[in-house]
Amino acid sequence: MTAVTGRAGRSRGGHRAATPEELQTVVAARRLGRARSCFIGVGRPSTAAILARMLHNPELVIVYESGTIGARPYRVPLSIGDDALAVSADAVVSVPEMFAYWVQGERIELAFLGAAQIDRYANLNSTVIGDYDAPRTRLPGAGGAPEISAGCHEVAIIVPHGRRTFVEQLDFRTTVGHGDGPGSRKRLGLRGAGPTAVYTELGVLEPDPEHLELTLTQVHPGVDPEQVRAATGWDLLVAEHLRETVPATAEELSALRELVAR
Amino acid sequence: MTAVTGRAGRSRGGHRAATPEELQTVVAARRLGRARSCFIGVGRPSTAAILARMLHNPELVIVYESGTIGARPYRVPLSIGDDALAVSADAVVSVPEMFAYWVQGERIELAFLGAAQIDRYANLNSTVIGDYDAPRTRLPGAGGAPEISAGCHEVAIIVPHGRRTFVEQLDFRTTVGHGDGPGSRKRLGLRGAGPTAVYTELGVLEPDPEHLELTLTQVHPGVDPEQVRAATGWDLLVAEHLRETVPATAEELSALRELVAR
Amino acid sequence: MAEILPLPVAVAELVRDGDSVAMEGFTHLIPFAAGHEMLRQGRRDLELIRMTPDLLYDQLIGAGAARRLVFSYGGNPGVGSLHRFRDAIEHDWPHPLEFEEHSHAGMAARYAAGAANLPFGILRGYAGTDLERRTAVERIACPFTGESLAAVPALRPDVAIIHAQEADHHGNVQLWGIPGVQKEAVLAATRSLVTVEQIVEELQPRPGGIVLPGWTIDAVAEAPGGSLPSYALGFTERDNDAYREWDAISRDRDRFRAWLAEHLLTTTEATA
Amino acid sequence: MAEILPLPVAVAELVRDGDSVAMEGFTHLIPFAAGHEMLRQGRRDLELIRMTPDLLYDQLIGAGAARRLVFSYGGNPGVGSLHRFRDAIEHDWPHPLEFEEHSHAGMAARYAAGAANLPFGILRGYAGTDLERRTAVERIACPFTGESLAAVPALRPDVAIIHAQEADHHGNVQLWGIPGVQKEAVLAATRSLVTVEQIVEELQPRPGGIVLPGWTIDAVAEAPGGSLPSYALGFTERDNDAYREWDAISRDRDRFRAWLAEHLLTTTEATA
Repeated sequence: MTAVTGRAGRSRGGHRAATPEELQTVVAARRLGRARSCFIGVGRPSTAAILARMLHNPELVIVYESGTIGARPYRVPLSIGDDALAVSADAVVSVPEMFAYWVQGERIELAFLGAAQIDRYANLNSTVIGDYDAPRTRLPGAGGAPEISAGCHEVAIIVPHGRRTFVEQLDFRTTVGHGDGPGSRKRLGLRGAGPTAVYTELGVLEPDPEHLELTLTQVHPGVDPEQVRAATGWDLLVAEHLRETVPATAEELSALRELVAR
Repeated sequence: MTAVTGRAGRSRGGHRAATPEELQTVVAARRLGRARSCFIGVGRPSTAAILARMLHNPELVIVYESGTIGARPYRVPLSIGDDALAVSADAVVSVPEMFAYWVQGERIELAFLGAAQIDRYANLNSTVIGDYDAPRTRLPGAGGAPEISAGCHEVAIIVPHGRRTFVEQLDFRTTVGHGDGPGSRKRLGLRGAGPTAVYTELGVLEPDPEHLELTLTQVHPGVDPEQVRAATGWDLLVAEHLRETVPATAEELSALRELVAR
Repeated sequence: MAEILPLPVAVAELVRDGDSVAMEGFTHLIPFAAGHEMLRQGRRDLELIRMTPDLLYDQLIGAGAARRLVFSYGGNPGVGSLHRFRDAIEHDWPHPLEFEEHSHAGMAARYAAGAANLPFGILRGYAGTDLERRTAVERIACPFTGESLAAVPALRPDVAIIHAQEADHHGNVQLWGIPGVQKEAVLAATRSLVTVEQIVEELQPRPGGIVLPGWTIDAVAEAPGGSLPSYALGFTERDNDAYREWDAISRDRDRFRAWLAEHLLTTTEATA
Repeated sequence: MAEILPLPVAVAELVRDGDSVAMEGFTHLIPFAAGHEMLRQGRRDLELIRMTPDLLYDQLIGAGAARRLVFSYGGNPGVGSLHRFRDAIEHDWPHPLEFEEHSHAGMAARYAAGAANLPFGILRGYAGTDLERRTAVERIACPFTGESLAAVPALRPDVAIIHAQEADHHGNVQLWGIPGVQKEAVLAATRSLVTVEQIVEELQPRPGGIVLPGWTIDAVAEAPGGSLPSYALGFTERDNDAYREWDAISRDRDRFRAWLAEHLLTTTEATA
């Protein structure tokens, strides 16, 4: 269980085994191995995207909402507007153009989003914890998320797995995932397919193909599905044929660690 | 009368006197002497604007609908997209931006427009002579004129003076000048002041301050107001205090001729 | 990723009879070579979309390639009429031509709406003109102020064709100088073809440069001088004489026919 | 024509108590120097508009300069919370703060509508979110397809303030690198101030350069390093440590007060 509790063990190769967070990033990077373009914010999505370009998909087009299209960051940027992004990009556009022609224009395949809360239909809250008018914690707000979720072909979500994040009821619906279930996106005029995967430190959740409720479809090595259910604020469904994550390879891990250390 | 019939005489300075068309351009250029910025098409307006920069107003900002802002053409361009315009401009913008941010944005003081027909309220036709569905002469169409007339602070018109042009009834209203008279522009939501002067080879017409009907306020030297009325397809009003155009100076004429010869 | 193709192959693959085709370039960078290739391949029944039809569409209309024309200014800039355009509208020659006309501002808003994947664009425009009764425009009220504005339907052509200065081997395209509405046309269209003056190893960012990533384009074809008699800033100069000469050629059906026959022969040989 | 003024004079002339002020710069070119000058001059009762409030508005909010905030993302990028922003919204400190929040796409459409002199902008957005009930957005139907879209009111700030790399003596301004929404902010505003890294004899056109002619701007002020701790491409580097350190400074009211006192003292001396 060392590999998923965050304490570093030693693998046979002699390097420390992947922490759960590292594995989360590695699994997200694998998903990006088969994307043509991805829209990402800072933090773990950015790390995953750069890792994917290093390992799996050197042609991956990374788009940041700051306006850089086809950026080739060498290190993980602290902000989405770091100068390395502008200098290395194929094209740099204004923010109005980014959202009108590129996001709303449905040109970007996959978006990575994070959030403070997520519900069973992969709707997201990044606005407020508690009451909107008398908040317990005021969060940063929507940013680009609502329209990114509406306009990109698919959405992947990276969040920490815990009951504070995976909630029965969002305090605020900032971004629509699958709304109230089947038919919701269409009724609302949202064009992309919406969230297709949620990557956590414990495994991967995917919307059920029929009723769209998030279902645990994959666990990381050593993770018990009951442990995931306990970390989820609703009665989480578990897929009949639960997959186990292929452990991070030595190549993946050393690339990730090298990247983070840059 | 030589000076206004187009046949070249000799002035005291020894050079040929201004032709009526030259005087029309010179008078328009004088108007541009007190403008900050002007929006112009090709042909005589372009000549007038370049002349104004040479003679009266080196700071005049010339804007072409091709997207060049602050162009400094050295010669009269055949087309509004000639390379000299792009290379010498302060800024070059896309056509959507030109019309959205600059014309509709009401940033340009004076627009110069031409037309095939003009009526007593300075409405313009550049679309069709005859019936729209069975045209006698199909003209080029609207181009930028309708919105230029709506968005620039003022409009000046340069047209040849004759009954084919100055008509009782337009065959097609491409561009609104003063519509049906007082209150029209406001009702239609047109923001600028609309046409404030019409420059011809015979003189200058201006809308009456009260009823807005075009009124002959200025004649070129040697032109009889009755001659202007005869060249106008409606019962043209003549101002009580009719001004006479100050003849083209030697400096104006030589500058114009030098410019045209470039 | 854009495929780099010979121009005849690119036109054959991307442009089909009956398509709506937007060929843009505002005075600068007009894609003549691609249009002439369409002529040579005998495309028919096209909906031709272009703000300023210019000589290029005059030629296509005269040759009978167009079923319908969508435009905002049908003149020979600085010269006068487009005679083939006039002959088609005034005398149904070589056959009747449907058309829809807008103002420049309206066409620009329509392309921008198409590029932005919106069904319509809004502008202060058309109010009080006869154009309003003759074209696709509706009034729309601002939900905040009540002001009445014009709404125009988005343009979503089947194919957009533009000319640019250069592309790299991945089909990334850069154009500079007067940018016109080309970016919007490409992003609004279902398919797109870019002809370029040259293919280079690597694009060097330029002042005023607009880059279209290769993955937004279907095909790139090398066509040096491909915008003549218009021009490509830094590569070719506008052939003003050709614009003036077109007036005489196009005024007369027989002279036009002769031009067409000779021109098609020449270009067919050149590309054979 | 823009007047070239010392920054304190420009701020004194252009920014008044009670104004709506848009200070833009998307991560890049954030006009810190101008904002700090507003702090120093003690502006009050402002409506602060900005997509990403960032440290700059956290400081102004903490100092009590803001009556109202209009924004779309109130975080410290890559670090976490904006604590003064949170303290104002969560605990009314130093006084209650009205606010109106949008999505980035909505704010961008609002600025673009303002620059285009339209009363509203349209986008595919907000549908199904709780934001829709909490902010200025209406549904509008496409008059051609019937599709339902979001309409957002144009932003027309009293003053826009941006930072750019350079200006010439006529006040023509050029910025390059990530352009954000600065052009729109300036064109949407009634008055505008641009601080620049340097004033040069003549602007040299740059790849990615955006030029704002001097006659679209009211004042230009030289402020080298004026966007630090954000950055000006080609002149300064982003001070990531300052962003991280702000987290600790701003977390605590007393530490913030101390920062403010020290900072105002320093800048007052520096500009005296």
